[in-house]
Amino acid sequence: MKKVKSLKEAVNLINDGDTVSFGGNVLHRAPMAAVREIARQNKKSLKLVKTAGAQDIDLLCAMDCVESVDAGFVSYETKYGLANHYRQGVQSGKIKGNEHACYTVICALRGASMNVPFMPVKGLNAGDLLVKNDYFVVVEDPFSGEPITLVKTIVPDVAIIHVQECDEKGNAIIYGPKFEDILISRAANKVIITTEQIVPESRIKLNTERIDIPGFLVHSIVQVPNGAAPASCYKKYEVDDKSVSAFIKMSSKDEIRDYLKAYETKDYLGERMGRRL
Amino acid sequence: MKKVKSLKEAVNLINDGDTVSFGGNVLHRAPMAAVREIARQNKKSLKLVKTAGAQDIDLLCAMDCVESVDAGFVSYETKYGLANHYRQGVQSGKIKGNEHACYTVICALRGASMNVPFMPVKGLNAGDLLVKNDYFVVVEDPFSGEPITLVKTIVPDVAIIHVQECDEKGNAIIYGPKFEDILISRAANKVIITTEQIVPESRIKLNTERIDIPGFLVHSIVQVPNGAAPASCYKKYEVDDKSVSAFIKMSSKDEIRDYLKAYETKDYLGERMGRRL
Amino acid sequence: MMTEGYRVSDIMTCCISNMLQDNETVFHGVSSHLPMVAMKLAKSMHAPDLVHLNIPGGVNPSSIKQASYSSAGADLLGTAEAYFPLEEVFDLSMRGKLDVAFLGGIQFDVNGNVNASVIGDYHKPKVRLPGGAGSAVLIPTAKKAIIWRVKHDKRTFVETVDFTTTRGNLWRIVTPLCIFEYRKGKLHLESIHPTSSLEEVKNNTGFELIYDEIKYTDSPTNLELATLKKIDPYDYRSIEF
Amino acid sequence: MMTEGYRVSDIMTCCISNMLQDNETVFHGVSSHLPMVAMKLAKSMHAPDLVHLNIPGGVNPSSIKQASYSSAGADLLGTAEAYFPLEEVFDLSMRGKLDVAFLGGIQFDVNGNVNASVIGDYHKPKVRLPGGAGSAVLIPTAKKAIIWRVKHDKRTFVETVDFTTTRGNLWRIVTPLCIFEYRKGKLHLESIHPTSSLEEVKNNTGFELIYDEIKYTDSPTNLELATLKKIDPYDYRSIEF
Repeated sequence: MKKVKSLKEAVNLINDGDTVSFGGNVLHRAPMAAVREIARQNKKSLKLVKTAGAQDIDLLCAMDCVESVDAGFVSYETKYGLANHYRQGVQSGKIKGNEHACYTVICALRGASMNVPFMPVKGLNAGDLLVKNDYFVVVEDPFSGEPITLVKTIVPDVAIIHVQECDEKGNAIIYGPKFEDILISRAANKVIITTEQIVPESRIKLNTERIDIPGFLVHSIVQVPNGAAPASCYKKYEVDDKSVSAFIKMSSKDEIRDYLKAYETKDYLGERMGRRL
Repeated sequence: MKKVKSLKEAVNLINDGDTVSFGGNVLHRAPMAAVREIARQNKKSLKLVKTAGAQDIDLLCAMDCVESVDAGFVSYETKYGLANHYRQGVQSGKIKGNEHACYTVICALRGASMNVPFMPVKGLNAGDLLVKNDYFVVVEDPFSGEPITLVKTIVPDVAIIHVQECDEKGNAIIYGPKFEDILISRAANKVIITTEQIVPESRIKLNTERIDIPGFLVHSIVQVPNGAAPASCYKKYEVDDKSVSAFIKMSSKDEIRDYLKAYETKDYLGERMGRRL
Repeated sequence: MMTEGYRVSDIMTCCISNMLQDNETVFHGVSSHLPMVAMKLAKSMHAPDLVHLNIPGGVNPSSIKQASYSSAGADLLGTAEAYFPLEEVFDLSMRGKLDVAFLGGIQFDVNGNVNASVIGDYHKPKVRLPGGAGSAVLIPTAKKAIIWRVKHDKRTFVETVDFTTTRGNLWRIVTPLCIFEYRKGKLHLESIHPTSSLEEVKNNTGFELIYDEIKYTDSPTNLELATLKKIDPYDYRSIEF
Repeated sequence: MMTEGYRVSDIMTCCISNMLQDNETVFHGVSSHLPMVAMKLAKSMHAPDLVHLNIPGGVNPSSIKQASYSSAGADLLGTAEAYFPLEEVFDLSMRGKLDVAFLGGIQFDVNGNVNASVIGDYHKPKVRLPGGAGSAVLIPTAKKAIIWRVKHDKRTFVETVDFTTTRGNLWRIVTPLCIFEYRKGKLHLESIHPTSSLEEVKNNTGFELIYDEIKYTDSPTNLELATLKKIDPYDYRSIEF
């Protein structure tokens, strides 16, 4: 069972209508090469799940790949402003914006990792989110009789996580903040890892205790150097200011298609390189 | 706020009737010095919580410190046989044996770490445990209408965890298997760390990414070299066969009092040593 | 705006710093440079054992100088004392052990309702906002929820919010003009920054101000201003202005 | 007992090994030396990519030679490929992704009820047993639950268990005398070890045996026995006998 695949092959595993969860947080270690490939392959009706997304969600909304977004926060950071494609999609009614508190996304994914239909949540006990969304319900705790909020479990069909290092079995190490990546690797039915570098098993073995995702949980591995760009990747590169700033200004799908096209050489570099040992 | 205390001071924080959870698993990295001190201080009516316990639970049952035990498994390992003091306590009706699947202890502690009154559990759907225990209840999932089991949350008043290294702030590193120790450090109201060695902050700083329990979660720190003995402590010492075998044969409280007495010099060594820098 | 050697961003940072006490666990989210600097200021001044928590999970980063474009990047982890990720910060707050949370919001009304979600109908909004992030669970559970905004106008402080992302249990709202305190279910004007005036606050607030007496926020001290220069040499505290 | 160069512990280990397939995720708990050796045997023979999971959390320990007095100690982590702790093994099983779980038990009846809890009344038992550990959640969720016992007598295989710790979804029970298969709600005698006989099984089983034909368990091959010697030089597989 060969797990190492090309970016095209791996993204091809995603079906229209799938629930997809991305690793990273806002402009940090998001699996942007895979996101771009999803857009190139013109996937449809995806249900995106993430605590806090930025260009990953915005780009797929722009290219009409998205049916719904379950998130606590969708926006670029201070410097870059709002996620306008996402906003317009929701405002026009094309995209369903399912607002969560970031923590309720986490709880919904914990529900998936434990394979239970809901997760109780302490904090969410006031306000309109509770009223307007059918994925929250307040019930009576059968032990105490007190009210408690439940959030409905979300099971991602696919999780895509970008890491710095991974061996051919899928044993993956994330350097720096892990965000919710470990959780989504346990919540999803299928885990796709994109990695800066495929390293020899012998090298990963030196850091056994630091493995964040054991290989047997991983379905597919893609080598994509700079696979998080223009988001940052700790110890590898910073946010690509020029690319994000340029994207922010784009309003037409044609402009964005050119933007995606311009990334092709970079995004497909890993498979041409083969394994770098 | 000085966190470093003597073993006596730290154990003195435990009140009669408290719910107490121990780190480690069966004969591995159990906080045995603290357990012995609990027995010496003659604590009463403790409610013990652990997935799989051995001498820790057995000793406190022998010394009449225990009101109830919530556990999935209480026994020594193959070589040493059964936990006879625990068994006799339950059989005589002195101690309430609340049997869990190990996982339902984990779920009950996850409930505490999230401060929710219960945790849904997938697997527990058949058998008498469900019927005979009031901490399990089957309800209807409000989203699907299907039945789902809930386990009632257990909030330890105190968690006692033995580690290999900890600094004066409480930043603690566990080498080898962590068992449920990280979870109980998040579930309990008060965390007491016993440590083989208090190391300088500068040394812990070299291993920031390996810290399992950040200091701000820790209430008290006790230096106790060999504090897990006669249980094993990874990279430090193996199970003390002689001590466990001797204990297994003891049936009277007087014999066990002598056994506890004989450990005093060792158990109080850390405070006499002061900080070993 | 500069008065007596300090700017609005300075007084906001300093008054927030003074709200923080030693040993408190304090969390800030993304795009939260001003509170991040305020936390570092408090640690340098009067709260050395304050516990700084953040999204990348760096407990007590020894420096914030590199957290340039973001406050969710890895920079806060690189120099940290331990790793404590966002998931766990939430759990901590649920357990009642998060002392202070810094949160945002787009609209606030006198009754302490917070909107970070939408303008217009929730399901087909006129404006879809970024979302409340952690607010809806942190405001009800943190011991003290501090909102900071760099905008103080009638579109922000409104009679009634369009949507209630969360409500209640606010502690303070700090704006460029003043500090509100949430008490007995209402926002009270606690103090006006010396850089502003009662009139300016009134003219820029969409609800009737509630106050017993007019008080003014303490001006930053020279020591605070000097410390700010040291810990925040690139002036991240002004990034949102 | 020795027949043609192998012992009962050998045939139990080998027949369990042959139940395991390549790429399966397989878990054993504490005091589980025999299944641990069987897993290592399967990995050495026909299932190199079997995933070995255990309580200390060592994924695929490269050696089991040091796991002497325990199978929950750290030895299984020291040479492992990754760390995957018990908590997560349970979650994995809940998600339907644990292929095989090895579990114990004290009493079994023909209907597939398992008792690891008590003899007598649950609340005031005549005998308090160690407890079912993970059985009550793993037997219902693992794809294949294998019970192994080194005792086969009428106190173990009973008409009706005293207490049902869990039931159903068993796959195989391996004893020193035979293998039972759980099928259509009943334990069926699948095969008798060549070291035993139908009569011996009958005389030591407290319920009426169900079987279509009498089959015998395959004897260990020479290669299996040689491999066992290599991977388990200290004969941990016989520790419970």
